[in-house]
This record gives sequence, C-alpha cells and structure tokens, in this order.
Amino acid sequence: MPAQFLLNLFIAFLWMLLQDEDELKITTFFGGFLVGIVIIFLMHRFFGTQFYLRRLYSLIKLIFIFITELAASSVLISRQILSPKLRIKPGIFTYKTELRGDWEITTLAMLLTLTPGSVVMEVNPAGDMFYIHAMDIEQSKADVLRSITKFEKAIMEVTR
Amino acid sequence: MIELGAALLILLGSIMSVVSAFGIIRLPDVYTRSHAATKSSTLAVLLSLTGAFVYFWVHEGFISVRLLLGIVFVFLTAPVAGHLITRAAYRGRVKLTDNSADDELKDLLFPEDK
Amino acid sequence: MFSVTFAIILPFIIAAFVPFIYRRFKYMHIGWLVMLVPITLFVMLAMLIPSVAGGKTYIHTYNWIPSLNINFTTYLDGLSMILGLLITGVGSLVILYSIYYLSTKESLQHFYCYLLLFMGAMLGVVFSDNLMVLYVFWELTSVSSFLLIAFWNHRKASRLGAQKAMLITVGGGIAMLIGFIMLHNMTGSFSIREIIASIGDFTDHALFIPAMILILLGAFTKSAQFPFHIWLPDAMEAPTPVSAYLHSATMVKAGIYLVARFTPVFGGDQIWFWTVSGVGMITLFWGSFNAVRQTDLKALLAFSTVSQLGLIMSLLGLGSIALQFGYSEDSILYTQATFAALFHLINHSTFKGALFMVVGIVDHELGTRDIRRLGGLMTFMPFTFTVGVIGSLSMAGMPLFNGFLSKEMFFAATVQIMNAEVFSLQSFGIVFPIVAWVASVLTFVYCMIIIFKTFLGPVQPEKLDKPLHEAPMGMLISPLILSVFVVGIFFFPNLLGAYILKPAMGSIYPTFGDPANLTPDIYAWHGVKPELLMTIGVILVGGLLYRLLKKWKPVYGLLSSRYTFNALYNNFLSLAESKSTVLTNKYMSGLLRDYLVYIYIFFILTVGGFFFYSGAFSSALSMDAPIQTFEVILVGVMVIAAIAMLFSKSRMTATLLNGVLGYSIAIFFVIFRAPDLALTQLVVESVTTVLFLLAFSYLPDWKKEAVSSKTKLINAVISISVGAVVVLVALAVLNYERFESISTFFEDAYELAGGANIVNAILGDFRGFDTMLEVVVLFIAGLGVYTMIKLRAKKEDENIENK
Amino acid sequence: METLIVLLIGILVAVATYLILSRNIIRVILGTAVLSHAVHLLILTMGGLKTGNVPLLKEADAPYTDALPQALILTAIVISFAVTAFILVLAYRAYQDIGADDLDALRGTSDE
Amino acid sequence: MVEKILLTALALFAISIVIALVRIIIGPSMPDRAVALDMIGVNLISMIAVISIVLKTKAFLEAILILGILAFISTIAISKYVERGIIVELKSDD
Amino acid sequence: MKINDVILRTVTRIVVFIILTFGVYLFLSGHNTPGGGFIGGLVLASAIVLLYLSNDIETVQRSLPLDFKLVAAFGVLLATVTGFGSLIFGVPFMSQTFAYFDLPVFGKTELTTVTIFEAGVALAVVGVVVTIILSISEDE
Amino acid sequence: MNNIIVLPLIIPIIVGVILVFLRPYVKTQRVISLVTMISLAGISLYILNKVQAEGIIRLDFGGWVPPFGILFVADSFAMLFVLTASIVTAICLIYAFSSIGESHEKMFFYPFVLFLVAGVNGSFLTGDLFNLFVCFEVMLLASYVLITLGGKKAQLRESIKYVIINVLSSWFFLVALAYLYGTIGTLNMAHVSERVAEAGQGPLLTTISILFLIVFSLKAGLLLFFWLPGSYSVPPTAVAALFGALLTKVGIYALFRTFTLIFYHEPSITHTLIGIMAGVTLVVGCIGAIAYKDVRLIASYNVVIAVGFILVGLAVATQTSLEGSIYYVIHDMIAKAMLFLIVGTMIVLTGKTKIDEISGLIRNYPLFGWMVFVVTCSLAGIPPLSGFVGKVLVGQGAIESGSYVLLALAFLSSIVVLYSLLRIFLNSIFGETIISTEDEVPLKKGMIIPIVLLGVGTASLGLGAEFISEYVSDAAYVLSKPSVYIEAVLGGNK
Ligand code: NA
Ligand code: NA
Repeated sequence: MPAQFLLNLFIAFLWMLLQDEDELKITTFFGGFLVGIVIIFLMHRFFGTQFYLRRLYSLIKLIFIFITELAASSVLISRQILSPKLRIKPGIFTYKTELRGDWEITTLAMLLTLTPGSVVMEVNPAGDMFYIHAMDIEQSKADVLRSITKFEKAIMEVTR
Repeated sequence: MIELGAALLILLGSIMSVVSAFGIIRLPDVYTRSHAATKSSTLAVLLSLTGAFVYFWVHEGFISVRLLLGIVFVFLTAPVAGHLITRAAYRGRVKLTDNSADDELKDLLFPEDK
Repeated sequence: MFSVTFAIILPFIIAAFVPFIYRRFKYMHIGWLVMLVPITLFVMLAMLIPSVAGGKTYIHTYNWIPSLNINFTTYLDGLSMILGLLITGVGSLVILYSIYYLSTKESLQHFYCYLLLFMGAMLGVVFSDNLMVLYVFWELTSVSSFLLIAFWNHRKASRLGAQKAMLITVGGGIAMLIGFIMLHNMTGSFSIREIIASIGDFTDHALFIPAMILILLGAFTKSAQFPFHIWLPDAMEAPTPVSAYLHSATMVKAGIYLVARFTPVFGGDQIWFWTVSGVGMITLFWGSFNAVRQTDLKALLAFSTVSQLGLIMSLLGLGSIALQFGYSEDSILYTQATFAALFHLINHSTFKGALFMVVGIVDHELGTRDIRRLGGLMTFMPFTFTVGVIGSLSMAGMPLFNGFLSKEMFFAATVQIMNAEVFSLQSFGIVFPIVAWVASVLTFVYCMIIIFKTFLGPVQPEKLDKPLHEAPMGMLISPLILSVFVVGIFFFPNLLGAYILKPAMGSIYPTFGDPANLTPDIYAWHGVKPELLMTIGVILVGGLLYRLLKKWKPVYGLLSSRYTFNALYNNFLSLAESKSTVLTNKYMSGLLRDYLVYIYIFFILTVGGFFFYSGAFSSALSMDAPIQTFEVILVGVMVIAAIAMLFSKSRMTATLLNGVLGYSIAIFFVIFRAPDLALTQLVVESVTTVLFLLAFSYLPDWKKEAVSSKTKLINAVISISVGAVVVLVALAVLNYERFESISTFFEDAYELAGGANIVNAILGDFRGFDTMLEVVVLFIAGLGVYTMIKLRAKKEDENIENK
Repeated sequence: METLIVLLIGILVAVATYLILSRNIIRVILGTAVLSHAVHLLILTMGGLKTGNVPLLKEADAPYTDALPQALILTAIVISFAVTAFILVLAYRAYQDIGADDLDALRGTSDE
Repeated sequence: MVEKILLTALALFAISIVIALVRIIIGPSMPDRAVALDMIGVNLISMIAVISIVLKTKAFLEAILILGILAFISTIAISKYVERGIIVELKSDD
Repeated sequence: MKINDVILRTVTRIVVFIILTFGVYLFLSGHNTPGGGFIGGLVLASAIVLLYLSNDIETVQRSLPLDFKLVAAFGVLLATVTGFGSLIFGVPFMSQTFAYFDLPVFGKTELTTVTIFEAGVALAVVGVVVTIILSISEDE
Repeated sequence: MNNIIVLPLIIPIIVGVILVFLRPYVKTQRVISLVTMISLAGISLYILNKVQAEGIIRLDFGGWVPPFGILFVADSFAMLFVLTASIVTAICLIYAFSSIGESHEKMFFYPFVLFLVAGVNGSFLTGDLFNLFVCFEVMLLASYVLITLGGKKAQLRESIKYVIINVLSSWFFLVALAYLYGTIGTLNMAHVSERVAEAGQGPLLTTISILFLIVFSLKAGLLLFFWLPGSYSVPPTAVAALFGALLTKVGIYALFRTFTLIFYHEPSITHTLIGIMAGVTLVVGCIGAIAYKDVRLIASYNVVIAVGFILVGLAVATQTSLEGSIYYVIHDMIAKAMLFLIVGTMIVLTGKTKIDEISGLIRNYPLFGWMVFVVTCSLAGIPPLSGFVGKVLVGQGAIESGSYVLLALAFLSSIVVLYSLLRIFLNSIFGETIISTEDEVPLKKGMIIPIVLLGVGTASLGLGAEFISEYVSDAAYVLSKPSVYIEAVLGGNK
C-alpha cells in the first residue's frame, strides 16, 4: 500500500522533471500526481493488493456516514430538548463488537458516540465490549443495533 | 448569493448552538447533557466553520486549509471528549437521573454498592 | 607641619602593631613599649611650646576628599597645645600607672591598642582644623572609649556602661555633625579658621542659632554636662587607668575644647552665653550635689568630674560675653573667666588624675572602693594618703594647691558677670555667684568625705578581703608626679600663664590683639575680695555640713530614684524595646492579608486621593468605538464568571470560571484585532488550567472561609475602591489628549524588519530584547519549579534555623 | 466600547482584589490570574480599541490598530504565566511541608 | 443583510455561552462543568469564524484550530482529574 | 474494571501530529501571519502535554528521551547567542538581518536571523512548559 | 560600537545558561561564576571610566533609534550601581562556596544568582520603561527561586508572601505603564520625559507618577516594606546578603531615575510624598530594628532604615543630596552585604538566632568579632567608614532645602542603627563565651574572607571617597539635569 503511494510520488516527480520548466512548480507536480493515479489504477493488480485510492474512497464514505449520523443525532437531541415535556428514559447498555485493533475500535466507538442518542462510556480492558449510555434506551438500543453492522463493514473496508 | 447561503448556514449553526445550550440546562443529568454537547454543539460548530469556509472560498477565492483542519479536528475530538467526560463522571460517581432504566456498568464498577 | 601630623598618626600605627608585638614578646609587659609613644609626642610638643607661646601656629593640609572640602588639615595653636600636652603628658603617666595596675594576665594587647587608638583620636580632635576630620576623630574617641569601658566585657555592667557612653556621645556627635554641616552651608567652608574669619557675615543667618545649639549638644554630651552626664558614672566600669585618662583628664575635655574652639564663632551671642554658662552651672551644682551621696569612691569621683566639667564650661560661657563688647579695657575683665577656664582645665587634670589613681590603688590593693568598708588607711598607705589629700584639697579649692587659684578666679568671674549690662544680667546675674558658692560648699563636703572616710577614722580590716599594705612604688610614681604638679602650679602659676595659657587666649580671642593683654598675673593673695570671702564661707559652711552629714543626708531620699535621668534613660531603652516589639508585632502580623490591605489602602489613599483632590477626572463617551450586541453579552459573560468566582464552593469551579474569563478575553483580543494575542492567550490559559489541575492533586479543596463579616466588609470596600480607582483613572486617560503613539514607526515593519506581522516584528526585532529576557524569565520559572520540587529540606536542617 | 471595557476591567480588578485578600492560597492565586486578565485588557484599551485593521501588512490595509500594546501584552502574558506556574508549585510545596493552605497558618512565629 | 445575519448569529453564540456559563456555575457535578466548558470552547470557535467574516480577515483562522486543540486538551485534563485525581500518571497501570 | 484508554490514545496519535505540524507552521509563518516562536513553542508544548495526558510519563519518556531542562537551556542559549552575533559583526546587539534567497522547491524565500532567535524562543518554551508539567507530575 | 554596555546583562545570562549544562561539575561552576562576576566588575569599571571620558553611552538594540526600539543607557549613576552590585555579588559568591552546600549548587544555585545579577543590572541600565518591567521580572523570578531554594518551612512560608506582594506590585507597574502609554504614547524614558515636559505634568500625569511611586516603593521597601523582614530572614546566608545588598537598590534606582528624569515637575506633590514616606520609613524602621532579638530581623529592619535614609536624598532633591544618596547607596550595598553575611555566620557558628542566646563570640572568633564591630560602626555612619560621606552630603542637601524634619529623622536613625547593632555586639560578641573550645564550630576561611573583604571595602570606600567623588558628582549632575540624559538619548546619533 505505501509502495503504491511512493510510486505515485515518484511518477509525479518524474513528470515534473520531464516538463523541463525554468522552475519547479507545485502545479506541475500535481499534474504528475494525477497522471500517476491513472497509471497505478490501471496497473494495481500487479501489486497484488487493492488500489490504494480505493481505500480513500472507503474513507470518504465513512466520513460521510459520520456526518449523516451526526446530523441525525443532532436533530434527534434538539427535538428532545425542545419537546415541551422530556419523555426520555436514559440508561446504559453493552455491545460486543467483532472489530479488533485500536483503530477499528476507536473508529467504531466514535461512530457510536455520534449515533443518535448514544455515547460510548467505557471500553472493557479486552477491548471488545462497549458500555453505551443511551439518551432514551429503548430507541437508541434499537438504532445502534440496526446500524452497527453497517458501521463495522464501513470501517473494515478502510482498515482491512 | 452563496454568501447569503453561508451566512444562513452559520445562522443555523448558531440556532443549533442555542438549542444545545438550552439542552445542557434542561436535561436531567450529566450523561444526557453530554449528548447535547457532543452532538448538537459539534454540529453547530461544523456548520459555522463550513459557512466560514464557503464564505472565504466564494468571497475571496481562498481555500482555507486551516479551517478545513479545524473542521477535521473538531470532528475527530468531539466524540472522544464526550466519551471521556461521561466515563469520568461515571467513575467519579455522578448519579444517573432517577428515571434511568438499565445500568449495566454499575455492577461491574461498583459491586460493593449493591 | 610634620610633627603634628606625626603626633596623630603615630598612635594609630603603633596601635595596629600592638597585637603583633604582643604576640612576639609574650613575657614583657607591653605597656613599657607603648609608653614610649606619649612620651615621645609629649617631648615633641613641649619643644614647640616656646614658638607657640610666641604666637606661631602650625598648619598643614593633606587632601582627603577635596571635592567635598574635606581635607586633613592639622592645626597647632595655643588652645590645641594645652590639650595636646594633657593628652600626651597624662597619657604617659597613665600608661606607666597601668603597667602596675594591669597584670599580664589581662588581654593587654587589646587594652593598649584601644588606648593608643584613643590617644590618636584625641590628638586628632584637637589638632584638626577641618570640621569633618574633627568629627571623624571625635567619633573615634567615642568608639575607643566604648571599647575601653567594655574592656572587661564579660561583666554585664561594663557592657551596659559602654553602650550608654557610646549612645550618648555618638548621638551628641551626630547633632554636632549637623551643626558643622550647617556652618558649611552658611560659610562654604569646613575649616574652623576660615569660618572664624567669615562668621561675622552670618550671625543673622537662620542657621546660626541651630548650628550653635547642635554643636553645643555635641560638646555637652562629650563633656558629660547635665542632663547628659549620666553616662560618666557608668563609665567607671572601665579599668581605673582609663577612668583617670579618658573620663577625667582628656576625653571629657573634648567638649570643653570644642566650646573654647567655637567661642570665636558663636561667642558674644546671648543664647551661647546663657546656654553654655547656664548648663555649666547646673552641671556644677548637680554633680557636686550627687557626689556627696556616693559610697563608691570611683562614683564619687565621677560625679565630682561632672561637677568640675560644669565649672569649666560655665566659665567658658561667662568669658564669651567679652566678644559681645569687642576689644576694650572692660571686656578684658570678662575674658578672665575664659582664662580661669583654661587654667582650671589643666589643674583639674592634674588633681583629678591623681585622685583617680589613688582610688585605683585602693581598689587594686584592698579589693574595694566602698567607703563604708574603708577607713584609717593613712597609716598603712602613707604615699597614697599624701597624694589623696593633696588631690582632695586642691579640688576643694584650698590654698597651697593649684585648685585654689583657679577656684578663686572662678568666684571672681561669677561676681564680675553681675556687672555686665547686657543679656539681662543685671537682674539674673546674681544666680551665678550663688550657685557657684553652693556647689563649692558641696565640693568641699565630698572632698572631706574622701579624706576622712578613706584615710582617717577607724580601720575596718574585717570588711576587707585583703591585708592592708602600701601599693608598689611603680604604681605610686604617676600620682606622685601629678601631685607635684598640683603643688608646683600653685607656686609658679605664671609660668603656665605665660607659656601655655597666653597663646590659648590668643586662639579664643583672635580679634583682641596681643594675647598678653588677656593674660593676667596670677597671685594666691590679692587682697580681701569677694572671692576670698566666698572661699572662707565655703570652708566654714562646708565643714559644718560635713559634720552634720548624717543629719541632712536623708534629703537625698526625697529624690525618687524613679525620676532620675539615669532611670529615665534606662526606662526609655527598655520601654522603647518592649513598646517597639509590641508595635511592630502589631502591624507586622505575618499575615499576608494585612500587608496587602496596607498596600491597597495606600494605593487608594495616594492615587485615588490625589486623583480626586486634584480634579484630574474627566470622561467622554463620545470617542468610544461602537459596540455590538454580542460584545455586550460577552462582557456580561465575563462579569458573571468573575463574580461567580467569588462564590464558588469549589476550587475547580473557580478555576474553570477563570478559564472562561481567559477564553473570553481571547475573544476580545479577536474583536480588537489582535490575532497573536488571541492565540497566545488561548494556549496560555489552557496550559495554566492544566497547571492548576496538576497542583490540585497536592492540595486540599478549599473550605468555607471562617472570616468575620467585618473582614468581609472591609475586603469588599477595599476591592470596590481599588476597582473604582483603576476605572476612573483609566477613563481620564482615555479622555486625555494623547500624544501620537510611537507605533506608527512599526508599520514599516516589512521594509525595516522584513516581516509583515507587525506584532511579530516588534517581538522579534524592534523589541526583541524584551522577548529575549521574557524567555529568560520563563526559563528561570521552569528551572525554579524543578528545584522547588526536587530540593527539599532535610529534617535536621529545619530545626536549627527556623524556630 | 472603551468605557464598557474599562468598566469590565474595574469589575475584574475588584473581584481579583477580593480574592487576593482571602485566606486560601488557591483563591489568592486565582485572584492574581484574574488580575493579569484585567491588566492585559487595560493595556490594550489604553492603546485605543478598534481603531484600525489587524496589524498584518499583507492581510489588511492601513490604518492598522496599534501593535505596540499587543506586543507588550504578549510579553506580559508570558511573564504572568511563568509566575503563576511558580506560585502554584510554591503553594502546594508549602502545603506539603507546613500542612496548611490557609495563609493565616503561614503567619510564622513572630520573634518574642 | 449578510452582516446582520452574522451579527445575530454572533449574539446567539454569545447567548449559548451565557447559558453554558450558568451550567458551570450551578454544576452540580464537575463533569457537568466540564461539559459546559467544552461547549463554551466550541461556541468560541464558531464566534471566531464568524468574526473573521465580519472583520473580513483571515488573521484569526489559526485561532480556530488552536481553540479546538485546547478545548480538547482541557477536556481530557479535567476528565482525568475528575476520574483519577491525577492528570499525568507516572507509570501505566499495566 | 480497569480503565481502557484505547480511544483516547488512538485519537491522540493522529491529533498529536496535527498539532505538531500546526506548531511548526505557526513558528515558521509568524513573520508574516499570526504566530511566531512563542506561540509555536506553546503549541508544540501542548502536543507533548497531550502525549503525557493520554499516556504516562514512562511511556512518553521512552519514545522521547529528552531532558527538557536542557532543551529549554539550549533554547535560551540560542535566543541570546543570536544577539551575540551582532557583537562579532560590530553592529548593535540584537541586530536582526534578513535577506531573500531563491531556493529550490521553496522558491523565493526569506531567511532572517529572527528565525534562529525565534527557534530559540520556541525551544525554550517547549522545554520550560514540559519541565514544569513533568516536575509536578513526577512529584510523589 | 557601544555593545559593551549590554555585557553586564548578557554575560550573566549566557554563563548562567551554560552552567545549567555543567550541573554536575560543582567546582567548575564555582570558578566560572566567580570569574564571571569579577570580569563584570572589571567591565563595569571600564564602562564607568568610558562614561566619564566620553559622556553617557547608549546602545540601541537592533540598531533601532530611540524612541522606537529598546536601548541601554549607561550614565555614571547606573554604572556605579552596576559596578558595586558586581563586586558585592562576587564577594557573596565566595561566601556561598563554603556555605551554600552541594545540594544547592547542583540545583542551579549559580545560574540563579547570575540571572538575579542580570535582572538587577538590566534594571539599572535600561532606558525603556517596559523593558524595566521585564528586567524587574528577571530579577524577581530569580529572587523567588533563591528565597525558596532549600525548601525549608520558613522559606516556603515567607516566599509566598514575598511572591504575592511582588506579583501585586508588578501588576501595579503594568497598570502604570498602561496609563502612561495611554497618555504619553511612548515608552522610552527620555522620550517620556520630553513629552511630559511638553504636556506639563498635569494632575493626571501626577496621579500616574504616584502609581509609579507605589510600584518602586514596593520594590525599594520605601514604606511598603512589609515583605522585607520575613523574606530576608529565611534564605541561605549568601542569598540573604545578596538580597540585602541588591534587591531594594533596584527599587531605589528606579525611584531616583523616574523622579529626577521624568516626574520632576511637581515636587511639591511627588517629592513631598516621597519625603513623608521616607520619614515614616525611618521611624518605623528604627522601631523595628530595636523591637527584635533575632539577629536576622535586626539586620532586615536596618535595610528598611537605610532605604528611608537614601530616599531622604531624593525627597530633598538638591544636587548635593542626590550625591549623598549615591554615596550612601554604594556604602549600603557593601555594608548590608557584610551585615547579612555576619548575621548568617553567627547563626551557623552557634545554631542560635537570638542575641540573648549567643554570647562571647569574640573569644572564640576574634577576627569575626571585630568585623561585627566594623560593620556596626560603618552602618551607624561613624567615620571614616563609608557611611559617613553620604550622610554628610544628604545632610547638606536637606539643610540647603530646609527639610529639617527629614534631616533630624535621618540623623537620629543613625543612633538607632548604632543601638540596634551594638545590642548584637554587646550581647553576642562580647560577654562570657558559651562555646567551649571543644564545641567550637570552625569558622571556615571561605566565610571569614568575604566578610573581611567587605570590611576592607567599607573602610577603603570611606577613606578613599575622593576616588569615586568624580563619578558620584557626575552621576548627581546628570540626575539633576534631565536635559543631559535626554540629549544623550534623543539628540542625534552617535
Ligand atoms: Na546575648
Ligand atoms: Na549574650
């Protein structure tokens, strides 16, 4: 994976030298970089790994999920705050994840925190169990369980 | 025109902010308040930052990396902050509101309280 | 002139070497060597007597601090010659005496070092023309006297006596110094000769009288005049040679010398006349009155010295009146008082020196000087007895001894003064002969006490620790020599008059032409004059009073010891110490709050007070920049946060509120277009908060303060006042028509310093020096925190220093 | 604006003074912190507020707001930070060794 | 128009800060205050962004990021303090 | 249950690099835009503080084995010695010079002695802040 | 180039920082720090003579002409302070070598002393008011650390008070600067002076000047000396001596500078106030000096008295009185250092602090005992020791201007000084010894040598007053003629 990126950089640099301009320009370099992307995309199977920008795509997708979750949960909370009578039943529940590794767990925890109505309070020492505080436990638990697989998949697309 | 859009984005953010501020007064305990803070408030700031970003882009043709970085940063840290505060609160034995339903942590952390 | 300078310097040089010589020749009594110093000097001075008598003066100047008119100018004239001879002559005899008096077990190197120091200083006083140099030596005599009194410093009485002497004499010296400075401010000179020459132009100067009084204070303290005499009896804690030398023959004469020296400056003035002669008279009486009641021979002599000094002082006062009249046939009559003063000055040194030595011998050989334990010594100590009687009778003013001559002249002067038609003397002049006579009666009484209670009457061997015996011959030489003078002067007074007193008269009356006119022939018999009648009266009444002593001595009991000047001094000191402790402890409470309150109140009173008093307040809102709603709200946030800090129940809340304040200020920095400030403020605020939290781990949370509501009210009033003063002055500053700031210069930062960020250019370049030092400050703080945490006191260190 | 800020400064000063006069060392330290806020604002205000643009030559045009007070405040901020750090540690070290955070207890034994 | 909106937004943000300040003052628990402080920080970020627009300057954009960073650090410090009493540990527990 | 700081530590790993980069940027760009040695240094210090907050002293020391007192001292030395350079060149103490150079990659670049001075400032700030925090934290 | 006048500040800083790197090498640190201070004394002497020959020297940092940049201005007044400070510090360092202890030496004792010196010298030399603030802070921070260094209870206790009061005074300083900038718009002292003269020192400016008076009085211990007795009593002897010699002098310097160069237009207000403060200081200082039996407190209140005395010279403000104050300051720096070293040594030798617990030291330590006597006489102004000349000149000035009350208080204070110190001498130095020869703590050479050096110093300064008279009168001349200073700073470029 880093190899692809390094190669891309090399191509961009080469491109820049090939232009034989008076001075080195960042724009030229950028142009070379784009060329490199195309080349590597075409050739990525030779590396035996995924195309590295593919992961970037997954990442963007993940971020998009983040944003939508954030927006949704904000709306939800606003509604709850502004509702004339607070009709919430907070509580703490657990969730056991299949994800492993610091990055995956962290990302999932952050996602869950941004999910409407839930905040990850604790991760157990083994790192596979989340203790989640829910604004309204009935609804949140359902929300979390519904979307969690989606999250896990999105995360794994980036990390694995 | 887009400037106006940016301004409206910001206005939305500010309203969001007031709502969440209202939330931390209205909600019954620190855990529920932290929901307001980590979510609505974060969204509010993201909105206003985006508004500013758009404004500078449109108005001065200036893509502010600093603003972008700021957005990323807030995005990255807000949930962590929420996580840390609620954890601290719980371990600092701040009580959940009375009408809370389950508490699956209690037995684990404070078994002696039974 | 070399010899005078040499005379001053030599004792100091030898004094410096004494400790070394002492160590070299452990087995020899170092006094023998030291004695050579005064002998040499005496001879040198004596050789100059003829030329000085011929009116010659010797003057020489060495530069010391010429830019301040302070130079080392030595001056030898008739007046200083008298003192010089006394210092060296009596000095030789005293050292000879001391060789037998002090055993080699004493720390002689110190004794002789101090003694030489004193001798040099005393010579310096009398031979200096420059007032500042005179002052230098003057204080040195106090210092050396201090050291000599405290010679046996393991005795508490010695230390206290030394302290008292030093405080009073140095204090007087300081007053005198101010007087000297005033003279300098008037005349522009520190030279006594020049001042005498020019003083005529300044007698109406506002400083003339203050300078006079202050200089007299110096003279009076040194010469133990009433009420400053109290140090002299306590100074008797010194070894007897010291008492004989300093406290009767020489140092106490320094004040007399000073008055004589300044007679040409201030003489003729009414205040000078009354002060000098009045104080002298009171001292004369008070000294003799108190001498009678003493049971310690040395104390008796001390009071007698006080009395005699008063006598001389009053004579100088009386004589000064001549200057009021200027030179004339009549005024010469008045100068005779001065002549008598000088004469008695010498006489007193001889008989009192002898008497002190006698008392020293008694004390040394018999272990006591309490007259209640003594008596009948005549048979056992014939030489001592002889000297004692000669001295006492001379002091009592009996014929055959020099004291008679000067005493007679004294009486004559007091009678003469009643004739003066100035200074209201016609009405008050009568006081002088009366007091003089009464005091002389008392003097007669105590002289009889010395003779009868010590040498005559019954022996009381049971009250003595040592067997009765005569002193070794060596110890007797000095008093015998002195008594030879006592008698010799009686028979050849005019030798003294011609060679010694005449030139001195010339010094005191420089404007009166040939001093020979002022120098009378001295006769023991000059017909039946008032003075003779007075002397006869003294003997009759004095004899009677001595016989009836037991009857009237209870008079002294009437004087409560609580109201003596001595008690006053002691009470003053102890009261000063205790009251000052109470007072200082009261305001130096050790409480930070108190100190801060003082500072704040001082701020409010001075800054606020002057601000209102001067009407500096002014204000105009019109020049203000516009305000937005959110800005007002933010100000509200800060106000709320600040006030909430006062009421926070927990330090964490207060800290967070402080954080809010900090962050809000950062926003104001943004609003006020200060980007660098905003950035810095934000970071520093956060780091500070972290530091607070770090420190909180080691500190307890704060409790509700147990502070009285009165304290709270005071705090509140102070706080609001401080805030108000700051605000009002700030508003006035805003309204001040301001100068253009220098900072427009910095707007060329890009051309000048290559930076577009003006603030940064100022910090890095224009005022980079500040930044450099600010980094140093930070560094010191960092390093300091480290040391504070890492370096801790060991337990055992704690106990020593911090109780 | 200036008047408003000056009033704010006055309140901050009063609060700080009140805190500084208290017995608890932490209150005193917080008081000094508030005091430093007040003085920084004061310096800025005395130089005149909103009188020009940000003092960045490439960023804005003349007139610029007075940059000198800003530089001075920067220095002052740093110094008060250094001092605050020092006092904080001093306070807790004193507590460790003397066992009191109450200034009345730090009175010391007066002589005699 | 735009400016008016922006000023209104600023006022709203400021109001949020006031409300959060109330929470800091009344507590009751320390985490409550931490949450409120965090919120104030976030609102300040917004305000700086908006003020930058109003003042038409890019000079304060750094401050936004800085404030983000610091609000985060402060929150961590405060929560650690609440949770453990110490904010920097000598050694890890494991 | 033991505290699991995995989330904090993981996020910190990214955040610290953002802060460090930002700090360097502030330090370098201070000449023309807000920033400079002092702020740069403070931000760098905050990054290190963040490391200490989310990890522990031992761990951080292992990966960052510096004596921060000496870092600070070196910074002060740098800041003062630049002033000293002027003494050698016979211009008033603390005279700063600047010049523009054409450099590969960076193009027209301004180099000034102020930068060295500010580097000293930054190092001193980092050193001092970390020293203070470490000293307190290490206290038993 | 005038770069030489920055050396008294920059050398101690750089050497101090280098010594941080040499932390484990105590001996090296000692040698370097002593050599530094001696060279500083040499450099200062050189500059002083140069000033004498060429007039006031100024150095514009970064080459920025006044009033825009920061500058150092070396006139005789400043240089006399710098020179004396350097000499006294060198001597105190020698004392420290044998007394301070290796634990302190390894805790950056020498760097802190050097930083203190840098701050002190900077305060003397700077020609910029804000820079004066910064230099003060350098000095203060160093003094904070030096007071606490060792961490004894009393040190911690007193340093809290010292630090807080100084923080407050620094705050006042900044407020005063803010006001001054708000009115006068500049920071360069000469420029401020020029503008104040131009505007006329109206009520507002006078109010501001009173604020400055408070700030510097807090530093000088003029009336507002509450921090002083405690904080001078607790640090290690060498430090206490440095404090006694240097700290208040900086405030005194600033007072003289400000109220002769800048705010000299309304003497009936400002100088009268200074006079009242000086008078009260003398009185309460005297009361304090006899109130206690603790030798350190006696010494501390003697510092207070001296401050009052010196400020009488400023209150009177004639050229003669200023000259007198300068003589007196120089004298006081030497004699106070000596006094504090002596007091500290007494405590080391006996383990006691009260005069009635100590007795007869002269039998065990004769030379030491005599040094106590010398310092007693010196501080009491007994000639020919150094206090005398200053006293005479201040007296002359006071008489010239008719300030008789101040004159009386100033001169009476000498008697109290004498009394308070004689109490030490008579109780503790004289008297029966309480230390048997076996229990005698040896008096280290390194302790007695500095004391003797200072004793020789006070004697030779008195006897050789003429040698410095030219410098002193030049210094007083510049003080009494603000235009000379202003011309040197603002008039043309050299
Ligand atoms: Na004693
Ligand atoms: Na004793």
